Amino acid sequence: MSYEVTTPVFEGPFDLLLHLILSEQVDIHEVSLARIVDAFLVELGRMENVDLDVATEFLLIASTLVELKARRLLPGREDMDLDEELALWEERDLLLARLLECKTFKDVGQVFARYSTLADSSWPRAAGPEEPFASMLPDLMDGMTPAKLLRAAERGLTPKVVPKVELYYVAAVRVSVADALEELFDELPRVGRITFRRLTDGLVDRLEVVVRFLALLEMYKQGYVELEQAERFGDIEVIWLGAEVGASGVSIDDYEG
Amino acid sequence: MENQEIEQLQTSEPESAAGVPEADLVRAIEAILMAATEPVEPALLAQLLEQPAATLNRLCQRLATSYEEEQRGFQMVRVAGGWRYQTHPDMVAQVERFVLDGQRARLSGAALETLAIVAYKQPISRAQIASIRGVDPDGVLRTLQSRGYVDHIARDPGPGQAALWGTTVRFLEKLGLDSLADLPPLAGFVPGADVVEALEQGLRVVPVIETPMDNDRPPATA
Amino acid sequence: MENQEIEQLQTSEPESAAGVPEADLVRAIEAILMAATEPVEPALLAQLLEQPAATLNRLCQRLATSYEEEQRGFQMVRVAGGWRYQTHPDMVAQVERFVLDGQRARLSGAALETLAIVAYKQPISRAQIASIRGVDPDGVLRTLQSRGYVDHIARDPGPGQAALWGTTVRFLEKLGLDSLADLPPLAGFVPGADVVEALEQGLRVVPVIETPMDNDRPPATA
Repeated sequence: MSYEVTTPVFEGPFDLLLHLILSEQVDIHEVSLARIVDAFLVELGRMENVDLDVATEFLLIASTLVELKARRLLPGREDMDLDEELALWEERDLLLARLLECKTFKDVGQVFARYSTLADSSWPRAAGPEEPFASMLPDLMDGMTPAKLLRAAERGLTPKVVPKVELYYVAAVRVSVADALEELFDELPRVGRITFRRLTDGLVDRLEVVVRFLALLEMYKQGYVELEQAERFGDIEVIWLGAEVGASGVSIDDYEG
Repeated sequence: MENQEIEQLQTSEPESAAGVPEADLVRAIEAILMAATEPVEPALLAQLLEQPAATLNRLCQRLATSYEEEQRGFQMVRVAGGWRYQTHPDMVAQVERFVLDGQRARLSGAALETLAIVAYKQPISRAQIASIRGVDPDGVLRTLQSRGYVDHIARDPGPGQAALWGTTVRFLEKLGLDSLADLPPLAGFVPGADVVEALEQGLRVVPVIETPMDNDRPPATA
Repeated sequence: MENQEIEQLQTSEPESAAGVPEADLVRAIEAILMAATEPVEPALLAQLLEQPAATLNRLCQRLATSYEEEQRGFQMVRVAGGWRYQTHPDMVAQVERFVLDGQRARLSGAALETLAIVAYKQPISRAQIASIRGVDPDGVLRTLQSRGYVDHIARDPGPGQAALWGTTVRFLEKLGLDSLADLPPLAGFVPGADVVEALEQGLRVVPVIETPMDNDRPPATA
């Protein structure tokens, strides 16, 4: 796997927004979903392992962007009244304030990185006292029994849930947005309305979940579905809007690789 | 807490409280720190050597400076509230070759950012962190907690009794800080006018007239 | 990284093999010995610093003498064929006091679990422990090693030559066991196949178990 390092790793929707706005001076209105999808897959390739957090964060990035795009489209509508417009401005200021706060801590994080790099270039004295002092130390194993050790081993060897997928494993999963689209065009008309969580219930691999979400975004963009999220981090509701056009009418590149 | 002692000029043998020559105290500090495996607080040194903490801190300070001036391969630093010996950063290449498992665990960008938020805003709830970062912080918090850099330090007195997060002693050690007071002031990190302007531009509410074609989707609701 | 300033100990700035100023070598020796938890053999120093062993032994000798002359609270001595820092015998009373009064005495939950994993899975690499525990085990291993319960007992024959950890004789003594075979069997505890597979996948180094019981080494601090 060799990918050109073209984009930084996005740590969240604010991160991505900051990147888009500050590094590239791209207007949100012109951000193409396809471009973000591409960037994401490149990111995915660059990552040494993909964990659940990353996948989840990406879903949030995408949904936030969708929300923003939807917002941006609103003022163009004729039925927009003054209250709605003011509310929109308020939303915007709030988002601006949050982006600024996020940027502030992002910069602090870089200072922390410098601190820890410096701290990591020193090793603390760790030898402890030599004999005869060493044997004077209060013994940490006082009261330890083989049975207690066994219980500790059982605790220690019970795997903590640390989702971690090696890269070769990810590469082995052959999923494409086009395939996911086909499935969705089959499934959604039958169910009509479904949460994203349920829609991806049967999927084992996180990459599949992500790809399915990308497909949904594409459908949203083209007006086949509506996406609703009642609250931040809440369930995403997928609503089938009906189709005059079939799956064959959808043009989409295979985003793989 | 202030140092009431008069800094003695180093002409003759200076003595501190209880008539112990300072040179002996310095030797004792060197011996104790050599045997220690954790930073040793001045208060503990004071108790062990029966001298005011301020005296010992002054002596430690002087000793640390002298090692630096003598260009030792080690240094004496104040970390996480105490003094300790450590290898000099200049010697990183040589020590890395020697130390088994010399690779240190590096913190990801997400971890550093979350750590920054917790460090400055503690005690802080998970929800507050989520709101600042714009992403669910649970995974990162779990990692940081398992590495011992953050922990629950309190509970929100409000209805939910949410756990509140704060940084630990290991966090200070990881960053090489003596205390939270050593963190740089947050005010210095507030984005400049250019950044604010760029963000405002990027978040213009009025749509760009030239590109009305992006909404080739039907109206949101039928 | 380099420090070309004149080392006070020397008059002119002598250089040794490969043109490295002796002052730099002395600094490196200081750093390595400060990081070491066991005596370091001159041959190892020679290899690390790419200098003849004789040169390094001479420099070590001189450094040790200088510490003595400067009446440091620590000394550099040759023990068991290697050099190490230790506390100066003059400071025995102060160090004793520190060891008895100043040290915390409790095996943390994390330390206990790590110790148990090492006991049952030895020889085991740091990376494998990290993978099982999901956290960086360095600090805990350092503590356990400084207490003489675990030690490096082998090296992974694979590319990285990672140090492999095992328990010590002292560990067995503390448990009142004759050998590792007397540990209560883990048999009743069988993680599911999926779990084992996931763990295996996470492991980067699979050690070849050719020296399974090589822990008749002295404890680290002996």
